[in-house]
Amino acid sequence: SSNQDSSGDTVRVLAASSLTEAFNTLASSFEKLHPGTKVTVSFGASSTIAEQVKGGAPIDVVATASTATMDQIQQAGALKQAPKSFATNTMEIAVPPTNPGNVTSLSQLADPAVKTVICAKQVPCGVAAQKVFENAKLTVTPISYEADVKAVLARVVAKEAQAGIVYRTDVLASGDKVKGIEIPAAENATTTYPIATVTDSANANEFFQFVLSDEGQAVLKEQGFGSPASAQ
Amino acid sequence: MLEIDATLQIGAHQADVQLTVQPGEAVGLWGPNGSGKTTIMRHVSGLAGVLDGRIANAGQVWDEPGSRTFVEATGRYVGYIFQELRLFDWQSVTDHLQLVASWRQQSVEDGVPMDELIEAFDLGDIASQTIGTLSGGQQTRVGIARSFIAAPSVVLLDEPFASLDESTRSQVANQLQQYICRFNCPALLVSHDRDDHVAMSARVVNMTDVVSTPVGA
Amino acid sequence: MLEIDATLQIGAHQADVQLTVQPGEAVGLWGPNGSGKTTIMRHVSGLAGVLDGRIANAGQVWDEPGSRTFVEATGRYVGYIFQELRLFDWQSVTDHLQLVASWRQQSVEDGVPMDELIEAFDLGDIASQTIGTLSGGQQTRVGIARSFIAAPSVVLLDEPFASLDESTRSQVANQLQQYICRFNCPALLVSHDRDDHVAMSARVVNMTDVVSTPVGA
Amino acid sequence: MNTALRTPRVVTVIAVVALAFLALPALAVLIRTPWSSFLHTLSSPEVAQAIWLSLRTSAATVILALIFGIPTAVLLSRLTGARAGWSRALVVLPLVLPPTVAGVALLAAYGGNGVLTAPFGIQLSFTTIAVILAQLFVAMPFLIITVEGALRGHGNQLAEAAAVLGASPKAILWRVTLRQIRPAIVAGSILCWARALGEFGATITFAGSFPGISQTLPTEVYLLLQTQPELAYSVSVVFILVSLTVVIALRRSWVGAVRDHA
Amino acid sequence: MNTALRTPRVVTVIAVVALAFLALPALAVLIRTPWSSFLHTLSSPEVAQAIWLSLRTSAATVILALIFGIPTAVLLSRLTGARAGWSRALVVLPLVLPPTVAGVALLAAYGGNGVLTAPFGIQLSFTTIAVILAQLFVAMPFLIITVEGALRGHGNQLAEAAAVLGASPKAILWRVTLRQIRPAIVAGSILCWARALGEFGATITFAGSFPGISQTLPTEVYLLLQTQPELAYSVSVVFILVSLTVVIALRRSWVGAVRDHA
Ligand SMILES: Nc1ncnc2c1ncn2[C@@H]1O[C@H](COP(=O)(O)OP(=O)(O)OP(=O)(O)O)[C@@H](O)[C@H]1O
Ligand SMILES: Nc1ncnc2c1ncn2[C@@H]1O[C@H](COP(=O)(O)OP(=O)(O)OP(=O)(O)O)[C@@H](O)[C@H]1O
Ligand SMILES: [Mg+2]
Ligand SMILES: [Mg+2]
Repeated sequence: SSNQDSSGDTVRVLAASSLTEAFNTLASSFEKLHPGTKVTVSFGASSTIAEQVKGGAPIDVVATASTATMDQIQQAGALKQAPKSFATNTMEIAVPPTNPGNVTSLSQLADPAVKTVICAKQVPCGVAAQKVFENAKLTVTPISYEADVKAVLARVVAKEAQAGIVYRTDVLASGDKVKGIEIPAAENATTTYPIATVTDSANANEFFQFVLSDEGQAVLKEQGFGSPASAQ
Repeated sequence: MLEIDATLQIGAHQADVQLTVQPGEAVGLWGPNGSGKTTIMRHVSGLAGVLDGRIANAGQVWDEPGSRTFVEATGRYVGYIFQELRLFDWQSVTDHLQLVASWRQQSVEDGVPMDELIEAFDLGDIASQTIGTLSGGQQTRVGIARSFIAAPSVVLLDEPFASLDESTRSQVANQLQQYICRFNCPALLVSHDRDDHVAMSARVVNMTDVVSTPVGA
Repeated sequence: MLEIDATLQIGAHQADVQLTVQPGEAVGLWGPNGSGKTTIMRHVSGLAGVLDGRIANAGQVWDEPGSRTFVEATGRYVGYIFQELRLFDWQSVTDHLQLVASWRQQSVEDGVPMDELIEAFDLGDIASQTIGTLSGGQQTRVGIARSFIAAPSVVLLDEPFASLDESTRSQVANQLQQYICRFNCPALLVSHDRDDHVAMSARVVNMTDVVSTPVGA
Repeated sequence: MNTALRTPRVVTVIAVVALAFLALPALAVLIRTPWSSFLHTLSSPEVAQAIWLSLRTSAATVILALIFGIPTAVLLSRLTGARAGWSRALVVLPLVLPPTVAGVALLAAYGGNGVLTAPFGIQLSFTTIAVILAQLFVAMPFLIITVEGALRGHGNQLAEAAAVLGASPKAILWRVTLRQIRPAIVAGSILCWARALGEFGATITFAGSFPGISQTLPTEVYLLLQTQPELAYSVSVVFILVSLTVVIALRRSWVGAVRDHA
Repeated sequence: MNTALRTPRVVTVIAVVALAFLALPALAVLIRTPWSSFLHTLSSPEVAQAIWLSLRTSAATVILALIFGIPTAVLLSRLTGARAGWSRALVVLPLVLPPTVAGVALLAAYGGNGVLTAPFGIQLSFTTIAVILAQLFVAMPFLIITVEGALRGHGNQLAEAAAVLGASPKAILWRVTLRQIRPAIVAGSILCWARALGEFGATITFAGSFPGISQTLPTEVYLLLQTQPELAYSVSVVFILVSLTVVIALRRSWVGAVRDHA
């Protein structure tokens, strides 16, 4: 890989778009702690991020929403050290505030009369949704497999769907536009967010450490993410 | 009878035009370049509308702003040979004639049969050639022929002999005279060659006698 | 001296063409429609290439496949008045003349001064009008005028009088004769009116004498 | 031989640079795609299904775009003044909408709770019709603008002649006006078709993605990129080859259109 | 009055339906966007920055597309036979690539490890130049195809006349050939510009989404959709309004081009 060390006072971060709010907050906190250092974050789908790093983008730190995409990056030999998990997320059922499908539990989603949307099996939220159904021993036929979790959420907000499987953080972030229905822990699935450095720059490493630090973890918790320790 | 008694826009000016042509009669318009000969033909054919007054033919009013009458070009059945021909370059001669025939379907029976036209204007050899590749004189003959596929109510000839060779010229003049007689329709002829007017037995009128400055202009 | 001794493609056929025109001389081409008059002019102007033989002017070979010589149209300085004029409809008359002058920059000095052209072809009144809105005869005059902005090496006149009114016609014929004399260049004239050839004092040749079927064809 | 048609050297040089710029990225992908993944792609029924859906929907889009877009272009080309400005702005609108927003906009108008559809209880989203509508929304403007530009580039001398010869307004339009701009209609159709074929954001937002119903090839590729990027590349390459086959097959009619015209 | 220019009733009806279909979704978004969020949008420096970046990069793209695309169109319009087929296929290629794959392809060719850039140690990705290249890659073909279609629709009578009058090949091209198709060049530029302005997939992949550097408006909208969908809509509406202003401001030159031509 031809990734050069970026200039001393800037940390360039690539992060999954579901981390937008969390990483914007993390960036400004880090800048306050390290005056003179600037953190710029470019967001995108995890798969886009993987392509960018493999394509030789001039980047210091990378954080994705799935271990699968991070593995791709690692296999391409782009990482300076093994990635570390820094956050987790669990799934919830999102329904419109009026709950037109009268959904109260996961098992109802197996009823074809309940219009359900989930993510496609290729994206992390789809993998998680499938795992939830497996854990609950349910066969669910959704009306659409969306490309990302925000699309699932948008369907529910627009009342196009009566239920959707989304991340807990999404339900939290959308306020009163959707209602969350919890999935019992025994049936729930967890996704893990890994982070890694791409360059040897000191700043990159410091930002990496900062995300894993107590202060960084507090920011993530505020956004609804679980701590990495909770991953199986 | 074609009657023009109207105010037209000729270039930047308005002008009163008065002209009457009997059925079967050919009137030759004689006047310098830019005197409005083509402009008069555009008004008769329905491609332009008069400002005031009226144009009528065979008792039917074609254009009279006063009574809000305007018969569109399509409905006037005028046989107009344009100064710049305006053929469809991409078609073959027969395709073009057939297309025009399809547009005048209901009156094609009264027109000149296709075979007769091809014979009369010597189009046999070039019938399947693309119009865009024809020589100047060949194109002129196509332009004339297509105007008689249906029976014309009026014939407008804007320099129809321009590119025709000597023998074709007299032959076409003859043919045109015959058609005007056959369809018993009024004809207007523009040519800058006195011989052409003679060949067509046209009553020549001077543009200065036809066109006058409107009162109060 | 313009010398043509070549095999040309005329329509679907190949033909041998032999013709010599002296400097200052006008030769009138006389022949029926489709006999190849325009085709000969296209070859002289450099818009088409001969199949065999050669075309030369003033001792310079313009087209000779045998020696792989071909001077392109731009380099021949031919004054060509097209049968279909080919003006740039969107320009005003002066803009058009000025544009052509800019293309022939190096030889404009030897040409006719712009003012003289506008005077000679009576373009004063329409100098700022858009060419597309000019009458047929007005356009013809622009087409002629632009060919003399630079000194022509050969003048090609393909029915230059077609739409000109009677008085303009003789005036233009006079003017053209003067220019041919002034630039001492060979000229070819196509017209289907014998009077035009007389007016231009042209030596008329029959196309049948100029064009022959190639040996072995 | 003919100066009028000689291409200036600088034009050729610039054109070759531009062509290389456009071709290189696709070649780079091609080079980096392992052949094994090709075989995998070609044998995948899912991929075949997505390609087939894409070809069908984009063909439908082009046909609808021709039916609705050409009249629109004709109307636009004849409007003048403020009405022309506003109508053209309406047509350009879908072009500048980011694709996802276009999808959201389509939902707002024609979705389950759409302004137009909700009162009639019509449910279009999640259907193949929704895919076609999404493609039509983003791709038809390309046809309209191309055709309008060409229409404005021709005078109406021949249209006038046709009117005098007895042609109805419809016949004039069909046999003269549109005939004159045939190459531009072909060009506009190609742009429209290509845009429809590559459409992703609006389709997935409005029509969702269900295999065989709304999972078009770009959606399939996007999803494959998540887990098997190599496979995504090879699917793209297959897609490119299919598209090129169509373009080259269409070339005859295109060249035909030109020859007729010359 | 003039039959030749009369628009058949059925054409008008179809055109109005098509215009409504294209306009309604945007209107629906407009209706559903709360006014309060507008004020928020307009006062956000981030949004202003993204709009400004989008306008600058798309303008640069159109200029580059004109410089490189017109010669390419001229060359294509003069090629015949197999070479014409292949060159045109090269141009259509970027059109049918799904946007994300286009971004990956650009990375493969011009990225840090790119086929063309790596040997020279050039790093283009994640810069504003990368944004322009991505837009150029997806948008230039629209200009090329539109202009080529128009070029094929005109004969070369006037070009021949110009050659005889002493015009160089360059002058013929500039003063005659391109002058005749001016409306099509305007149309092609609008298509190219609109496509560039709405470009998202290739841009975010090749250039990333750094505020002020590569975060264009569609990227901004995408990211806002993740966090504040309402804001995303109002940003889109602002975006639409900015685009319309540009289109209507350009109308003069467009109409001018037409008037000159008539
Ligand atoms: N669209 C227009 N705008 C301005 N002037 C015009 C327009 N159309 C025609 N004219 C002018 O109107 C006048 C009459 O033109 P018209 O074509 O009727 O002349 P004409 O008698 O047919 O001449 P010619 O013998 O040269 O064919 C001319 O001076 C011409 O320049
Ligand atoms: N591109 C072409 N394809 C086929 N035939 C052609 C082509 N161009 C010209 N011809 C034919 O070549 C012949 C000579 O044409 P040319 O234009 O030289 O005739 P001309 O002597 O100028 O006739 P006119 O007096 O009618 O102008 C004609 O029969 C014409 O149909
Ligand atoms: Mg006239
Ligand atoms: Mg001729």
